[in-house]
Amino acid sequence: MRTLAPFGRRRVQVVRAEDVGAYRVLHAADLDGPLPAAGQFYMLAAAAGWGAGEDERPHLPRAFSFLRAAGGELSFMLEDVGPGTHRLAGLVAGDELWITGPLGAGFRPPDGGRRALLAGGGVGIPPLAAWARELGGRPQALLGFRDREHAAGAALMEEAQVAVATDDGSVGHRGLVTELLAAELARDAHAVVYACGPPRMLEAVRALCGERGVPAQLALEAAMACGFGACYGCVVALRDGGYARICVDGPVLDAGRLEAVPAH
Amino acid sequence: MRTLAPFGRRRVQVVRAEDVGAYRVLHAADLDGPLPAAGQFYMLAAAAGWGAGEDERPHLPRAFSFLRAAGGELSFMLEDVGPGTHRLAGLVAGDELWITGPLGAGFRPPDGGRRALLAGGGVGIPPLAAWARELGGRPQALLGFRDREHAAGAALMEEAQVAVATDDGSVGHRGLVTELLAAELARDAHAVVYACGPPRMLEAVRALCGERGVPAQLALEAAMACGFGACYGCVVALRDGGYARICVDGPVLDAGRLEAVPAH
Amino acid sequence: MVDFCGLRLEHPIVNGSGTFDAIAARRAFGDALLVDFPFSAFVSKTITLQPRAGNPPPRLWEAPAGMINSIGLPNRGLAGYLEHDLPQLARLPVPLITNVMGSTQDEVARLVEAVDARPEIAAIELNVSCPNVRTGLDIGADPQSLGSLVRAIRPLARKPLIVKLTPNTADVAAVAAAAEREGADAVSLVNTLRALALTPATGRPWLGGGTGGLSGPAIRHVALAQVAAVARRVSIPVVGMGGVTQPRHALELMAAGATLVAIGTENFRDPRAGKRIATGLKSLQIAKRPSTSMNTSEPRPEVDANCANS
Amino acid sequence: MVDFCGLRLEHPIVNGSGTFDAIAARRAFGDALLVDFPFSAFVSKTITLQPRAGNPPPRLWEAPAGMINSIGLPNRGLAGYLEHDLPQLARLPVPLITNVMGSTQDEVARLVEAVDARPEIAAIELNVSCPNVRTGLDIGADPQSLGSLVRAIRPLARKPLIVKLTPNTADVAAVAAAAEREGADAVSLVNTLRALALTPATGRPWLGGGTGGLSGPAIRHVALAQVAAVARRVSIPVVGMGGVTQPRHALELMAAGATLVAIGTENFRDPRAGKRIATGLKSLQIAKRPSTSMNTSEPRPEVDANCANS
Ligand SMILES: Cc1cc2nc3c(=O)[nH]c(=O)nc-3n(C[C@H](O)[C@H](O)[C@H](O)COP(=O)(O)OP(=O)(O)OC[C@H]3O[C@@H](n4cnc5c(N)ncnc54)[C@H](O)[C@@H]3O)c2cc1C
Ligand SMILES: Cc1cc2nc3c(=O)[nH]c(=O)nc-3n(C[C@H](O)[C@H](O)[C@H](O)COP(=O)(O)OP(=O)(O)OC[C@H]3O[C@@H](n4cnc5c(N)ncnc54)[C@H](O)[C@@H]3O)c2cc1C
Ligand SMILES: Cc1cc2nc3c(=O)[nH]c(=O)nc-3n(C[C@H](O)[C@H](O)[C@H](O)COP(=O)(O)O)c2cc1C
Ligand SMILES: Cc1cc2nc3c(=O)[nH]c(=O)nc-3n(C[C@H](O)[C@H](O)[C@H](O)COP(=O)(O)O)c2cc1C
Ligand code: FES
Ligand code: FES
Repeated sequence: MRTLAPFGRRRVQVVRAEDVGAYRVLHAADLDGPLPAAGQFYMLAAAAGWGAGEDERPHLPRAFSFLRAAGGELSFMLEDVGPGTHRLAGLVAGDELWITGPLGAGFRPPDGGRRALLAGGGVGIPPLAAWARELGGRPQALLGFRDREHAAGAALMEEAQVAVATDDGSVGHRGLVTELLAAELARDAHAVVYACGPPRMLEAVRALCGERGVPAQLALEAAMACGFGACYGCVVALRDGGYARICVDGPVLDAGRLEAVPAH
Repeated sequence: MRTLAPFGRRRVQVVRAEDVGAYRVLHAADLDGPLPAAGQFYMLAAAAGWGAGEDERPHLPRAFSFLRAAGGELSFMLEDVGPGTHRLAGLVAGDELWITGPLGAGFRPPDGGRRALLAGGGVGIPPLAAWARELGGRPQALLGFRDREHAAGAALMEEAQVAVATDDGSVGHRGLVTELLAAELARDAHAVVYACGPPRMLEAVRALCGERGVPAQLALEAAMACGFGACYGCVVALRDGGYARICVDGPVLDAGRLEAVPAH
Repeated sequence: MVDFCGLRLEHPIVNGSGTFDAIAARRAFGDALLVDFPFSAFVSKTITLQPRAGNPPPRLWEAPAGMINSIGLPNRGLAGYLEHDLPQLARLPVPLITNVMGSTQDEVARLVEAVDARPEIAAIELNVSCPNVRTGLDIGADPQSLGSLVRAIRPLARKPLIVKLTPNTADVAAVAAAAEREGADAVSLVNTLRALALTPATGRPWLGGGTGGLSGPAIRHVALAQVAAVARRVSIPVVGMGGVTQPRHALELMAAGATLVAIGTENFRDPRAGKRIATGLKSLQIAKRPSTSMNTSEPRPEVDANCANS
Repeated sequence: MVDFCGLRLEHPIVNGSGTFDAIAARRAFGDALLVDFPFSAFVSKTITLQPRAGNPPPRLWEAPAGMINSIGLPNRGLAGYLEHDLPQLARLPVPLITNVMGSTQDEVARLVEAVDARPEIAAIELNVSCPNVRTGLDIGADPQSLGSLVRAIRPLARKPLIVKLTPNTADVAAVAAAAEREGADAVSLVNTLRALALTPATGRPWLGGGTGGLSGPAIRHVALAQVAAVARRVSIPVVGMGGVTQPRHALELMAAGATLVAIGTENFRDPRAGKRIATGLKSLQIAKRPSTSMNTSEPRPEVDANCANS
């Protein structure tokens, strides 16, 4: 599922920005941009003030999955983890962004009458939320978070039935989302698992689905310089040897193609 | 006239900022900073967003004469001519600045019963305005500007009797400030000329005072990396050979020490 | 139109090898890429005799005003390139320059011969920023060894031969002169500066490949110095690159003596950077022609070798 | 306390030669400078045998994440230094390291002898980033010529002799090894990278000196690569510098093998940077000791010379 991007970056305006728990949600006006497919991403850079963060960074744009795309408005959800996300998290209505996208290949629908089972957490929510909307029928989504503040991000998964797990038990199940996933698969393993989240969580999902023989599509992350296959920087090692570029061959890859989800 | 600077840069807050004609005036709270002497300057850098301008500049702080210093408040007047002044001109109340200073040596009072005659223009106003205040008795100040919008800056010379010249004649005398200066000196040459302004204007003042044998003190400018004598980058050639560092030997130098005021 | 080694190019802006993958870009942007192709010639990523998977990740580090890469020259190898990539690259609307690298003279010879035989390819760029197996230094770091390499392979190519120099050397102009003497038709520079990034938590190298190469605005003025030094020494055309993000940076490289200017890292920030810069350059050239005409009769910047540090 | 060639230093942070003028700083900041002196040893600006006025302005160009300087080594000359500067520098609360440069072996010899004779001076730093009159290359660019220079002057100095290497070379580790072999007590690096800035309007060199030297964060990762390469090759102490603005940058240079870290361009942005970085470094070292201990028995970053550009 790949929507082609207009060639080149374009300058768009932030029309709204709000905090949702530990996260920042940016809404940008992308009136003539195409409709992206769930799991695709955009390269973002603030039009002003890019490059003035710690260590004179960021220089390169940053990759973000879209959370929602409708009525000429693109929404992103991000967490401030470094100079790029910090700068983007500081943007307010009226500020401008450079965006390139949609990029990469998104999720593929379940086959063989399997049900869609979404699993993830943290900033893995956007592709899953977009996919739930695209699939329709309120699929089951299992989301893991650090704590209550982060769990607030679950509210962004509007069009799914959400079960939450938190490390500290402050919301929902105390423990890992993979525990919820194991239970769900025990109940009914005729599913395709769609997952996005922190590397360790994705690796656990990959391993679990591997054991259970359940097909899984993982939306992967890696540091990216370009997002369109130019730099060969964003690779992940494949089980059959060699590497795939996450930005053009992914970000969504079949779990079966990976030996493991790398830590970074 | 040199007030020592506290060792190191300090972080201060912009308490007010307004436009005056073509110029931006910044007021910063420098509660425990010492009282500077007229003609001294500070090295300024925005605490945030420094380095994100064109060509990933500015990296270094920028030198600015103080316009006013009273009640723990420091005021600067600047014109947006490049990435550093552009960033500073965008600061508003609440934003923070790194400042180091006061630096350099300021003006020395007239001797031999000569009267003080101030001449300059553009962003040369701050040291002259500070000097007029320090001298008291509303000395005569001759100021040159490009046009009406810039001439509005003359309002910042509160404690002097101001005569204005503009290139386009939109305000005051049509022509150069040196024409006003020549007339003043013809009337009464028993003066010390204190000048600050664009290089070409300063050079004309130097030449005029040289011919007339009138002592002049020029507040010079140069690109500076440090402002405290560390880099040897800010030099001006001396008549007797060698160079002076404008930041520690100046910025105020006797016109007689120079062969000419360099274009940059 | 710009003449470069007999190639007639629409404008002076090309891409740096390995900084734009036209095949992948076509997958991302579709035919819009061809309609609005950003470069006047396309330089393909370095190919080697055998296929290479490239270095283990991480391959990228973001540096002040630039980036460090340790990609490791992943490529399908000569045969794979000719079979899979070339047919697609041949469909690009601009001439194709194929960049090759070998770690032995024999490897380079076989690459050059095979590439020279293909009509779809307009010119050959020889990447000599690879460590000599004996010395560990880049082959391109030493005038002698580079000279003998060029002497050996020059007869094998009828197509224009561009030697891409390494900046990791004491006297790049001497290396360029050796390439010219042995028959290179042009030189291109700069390649990336050797750099190291350490993992914040451990102090161990961040990049899977150990060291990497620094590129982007951080190296712009180093590139300008090397291009000026080379252009004053040789009379063959120079392809200048290093940190170009704006049309005026291209104009400066040309003022320093470059005939063509290549865009590298900036492609990552702006996929259409080549077109943007080519367009802006044209207006600048009209505005500034006197001071920056490419007419080589006009004096190149005097860059006397005074103490660099002073 | 840090031991460096027998000098007991309060902490590992010193200044880069020519980036802090303690005499001028005293005029600007008064005795506060001495109370809170930012460096554990003071490195004075390069002095030459004869006085030098320095290069004509402009001497500065601001570059992406750094700056280019072409100061031209202004100094009072040996006699003037000993008479005017030394008495004032001797009053600093830290050991004094005097940096010297000559364009001939004889000049260097006379400088080293005279400096070595002064008890106020704790160590000598030899700046070899000056062009060899014959080749035009930096004397420090070539292991042979540097080796013979060090061999000739080493016997003239009883004080610790630090050789300050130039980064404008193909193999800085080989140069460092030559210095060590001929008896240098330590090496310091990096000096500035040769760079060029052109006047926007004219395309002519901006700097009065023609070319200049690039410093600041832009060169940080190039410096880190060179320091790591040198530290793995030699066993004498290394003074690392290049683009340090934060304590963690100093820690990284130490993880790469530096015993001392020098602050250069950052002094211009923050006159107290040395103290700020020394203090921050101490907390980092307590926090991170395992991974970044300066114990040389622990493995230095593996920086295999793979293709820099890849
Ligand atoms: C396809 C895709 C989709 C994504 N979607 C989202 C999303 O929807 N929401 C979201 O919040 N995030 C998303 N991300 C992650 C996001 O791109 C990163 O969090 C972001 O790039 C971090 O940039 P930064 O400058 O804030 O932090 P950085 O410091 O650049 O990155 C943080 C990590 O990078 C490493 N690092 C530290 N310094 C450097 C350096 N100098 N150079 C290179 N690496 C360094 C460290 O491992 C550090 O933990 C996505 C990533 C990809 C690839
Ligand atoms: C003692 C002193 C007092 C001053 N007082 C005032 C004051 O009160 N108000 C005020 O407005 N200004 C004042 N100035 C001038 C002010 O410091 C400069 O205008 C400012 O530094 C410009 O910085 P910028 O980044 O805005 O523009 P820059 O682009 O840094 O400077 C503009 C000029 O610098 C040159 N230049 C262009 N690019 C570069 C580059 N990459 N590197 C180096 N030079 C370059 C060009 O000549 C250009 O015209 C003072 C200067 C000094 C020395
Ligand atoms: C990610 C990346 C990959 C590169 N791959 C190659 C390559 O395969 N062959 C080559 O000759 N140069 C390669 N280069 C060097 C560039 O072609 C160019 O010389 C260098 O990046 C300097 O230009 P810039 O500062 O505009 O990026 C690569 C550079 C980058 C950043
Ligand atoms: C303005 C300036 C002047 C310098 N003068 C000297 C000098 O006289 N002698 C010397 O050995 N190095 C000199 N250097 C080089 C510095 O000591 C240091 O090696 C270099 O700047 C890299 O460190 P940095 O990136 O922290 O500035 C100078 C550097 C600058 C920026
Ligand atoms: S990010 Fe550049 S190839 Fe994937
Ligand atoms: S600005 Fe550094 S010496 Fe004057």
